[in-house]
Amino acid sequence: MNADTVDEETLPTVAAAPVDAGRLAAALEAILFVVEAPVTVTALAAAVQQTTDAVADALDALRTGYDERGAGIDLREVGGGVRIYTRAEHADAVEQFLQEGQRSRLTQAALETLAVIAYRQPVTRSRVSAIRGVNVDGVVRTLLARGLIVEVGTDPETGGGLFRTTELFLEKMGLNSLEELPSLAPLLPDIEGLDAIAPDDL
Amino acid sequence: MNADTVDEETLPTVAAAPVDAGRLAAALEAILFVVEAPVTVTALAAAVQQTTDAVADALDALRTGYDERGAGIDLREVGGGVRIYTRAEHADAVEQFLQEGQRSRLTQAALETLAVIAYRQPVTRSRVSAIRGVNVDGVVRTLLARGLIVEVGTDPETGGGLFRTTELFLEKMGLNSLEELPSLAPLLPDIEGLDAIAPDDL
Amino acid sequence: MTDALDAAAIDDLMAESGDSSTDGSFRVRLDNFEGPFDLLLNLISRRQLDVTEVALSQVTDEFISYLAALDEWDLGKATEFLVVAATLLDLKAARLLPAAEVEDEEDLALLEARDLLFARLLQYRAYKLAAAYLGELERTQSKRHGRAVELEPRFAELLPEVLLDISPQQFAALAAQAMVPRPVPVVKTDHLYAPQVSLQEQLAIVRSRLRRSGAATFRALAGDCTLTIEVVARFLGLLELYRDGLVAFDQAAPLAELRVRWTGPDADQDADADNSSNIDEEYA
Repeated sequence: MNADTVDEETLPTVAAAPVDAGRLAAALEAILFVVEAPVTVTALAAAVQQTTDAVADALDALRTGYDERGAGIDLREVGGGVRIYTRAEHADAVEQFLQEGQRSRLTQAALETLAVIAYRQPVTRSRVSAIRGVNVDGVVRTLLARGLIVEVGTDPETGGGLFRTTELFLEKMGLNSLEELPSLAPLLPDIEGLDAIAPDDL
Repeated sequence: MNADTVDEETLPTVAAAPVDAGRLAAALEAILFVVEAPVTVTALAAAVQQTTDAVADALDALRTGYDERGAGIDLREVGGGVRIYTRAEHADAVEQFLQEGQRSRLTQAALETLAVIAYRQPVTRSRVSAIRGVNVDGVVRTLLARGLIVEVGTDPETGGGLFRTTELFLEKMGLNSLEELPSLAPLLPDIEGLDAIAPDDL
Repeated sequence: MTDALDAAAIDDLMAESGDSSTDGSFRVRLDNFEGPFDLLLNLISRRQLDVTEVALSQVTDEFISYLAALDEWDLGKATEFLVVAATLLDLKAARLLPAAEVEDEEDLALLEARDLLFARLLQYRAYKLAAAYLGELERTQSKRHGRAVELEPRFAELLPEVLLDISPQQFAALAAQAMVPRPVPVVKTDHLYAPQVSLQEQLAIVRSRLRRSGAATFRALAGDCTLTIEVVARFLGLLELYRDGLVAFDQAAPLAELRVRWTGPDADQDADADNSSNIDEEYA
């Protein structure tokens, strides 16, 4: 540990000692300030040696505080964790300072393929291709390269690779979990029946 | 974010529309949240199209707010600009979090980027990005932070930084030298042709 | 955001997402379309009509004038269109057929197949709408920026030691995989042409039957097909023969029985069989 981080306070005791709520929120804010991805409440609780309940409460207080003072940042639950983001309304000002290079947006083809994978996961490439009516090899490669999907094992029947969406996908969509995706049911015909059809029936 | 502080008197005071002080502070907070280095008041004023005086006032309000609520972050003047940092008294929580972090294993994206750099070094970030088809800024930063790559000079043509793998990389891979990396030739169809690949097929 | 979207809201989204199907000529739509389903959906939604009301002849006219305006005859696009037109015709025929008159088992099977096609189309549309929703989410989220900044040095030193549990061989494989050129995306329809159905074979079947009998209805020519794709292949085969001037078509009225006459040489001049040897590739 470096010498410049000497603190006058005593370190938190191992057992979850009652801690000043404001101080806990501040410690969490400090951690959330340095992370590059959403962090689970569990990981935060371990770092500050408090219960997950206490951490969840402190995060609520932090979020409420941001909202009440109309801060430039807010706390969002995304991809199964929490992370601080700038508020969308300040995007123009913020983007002038970001040196992220060109932000490439997903194409229509990529979005549609991603949608099928998100709703049918785990799913094979050929299944996605059958639903979309076009070959999806190139698009799947791109989605893999961007870390939005991963291959998770193979289909026991066809031997084809099975694909899932990743946490990064959730984060990019601002979703906390796949359950937050709206139901397709009202839009779909009997989807189970469709599964039974082999692509060559067409 | 050009040069150092500019003499504030000489600035063309663009008749800035009167803006809600809270909203101005929020916009500045959003900007300061994402920047990599201290930002001058002048640059901030240009970004939000306000006078430097208004910006200075808003920054004061922001700093006072952080101090009063004992936030996990604070606003400091450093090197002619301002920047948000974690508050020193919460450094221990941040350290605890980082040390417990599950970050010890590289992600697939980081590994792939490392692989491309290892085989193409010295190579610019944009070249790696073109090969992988995605922005690699975050991943390169991680690899730098983990000491697996270093920046060695700049590309004479593009001016972009050139990256190499480090001794630590060799050590981690159990290799004595880069010559011991397995040849890609049997794995690739035609490695010469690869330079011609379009950055993204989408 | 977690509320289920109702179909109307999604339709709005889809309209906003700049779906080109709502305006413009054939050219516009063809430049954007991705495959048979896409084109079919666009054709139907553009007319905002039930399938039964789509004027197929009108669509065909539009398409032919589009093709005529092209500098070069584009076999790929023509093939796509034929598949779509055949599907559309199938759907339309199925919709027009009064349910009471379906007694023939063959008709019933055909009807089922067509309903499945329609269901597939609806499924395709559902995912397209879901994609529009995801696009909206992505747009919103991309305006929120997380902090992605190098750790302050004192913190960077504290990161746990990184683990590279990968062998040099695996590492090389990873590099190769990352560096292989990504294939240029192309519109493929091979999933529609079941690989076991060879256009050339189907063409040979109709050719030999027509040559033998001199004339036949299309229904008879396709009577023994078990898969829709075989019917499509035979139809394409007939078009191929027509192009070579070997057959002629007679049809009294739209949707009436289609009669095909052999107009080529009678004798066994099989030399021309070679001409079609690459036909599968052409259409694949």
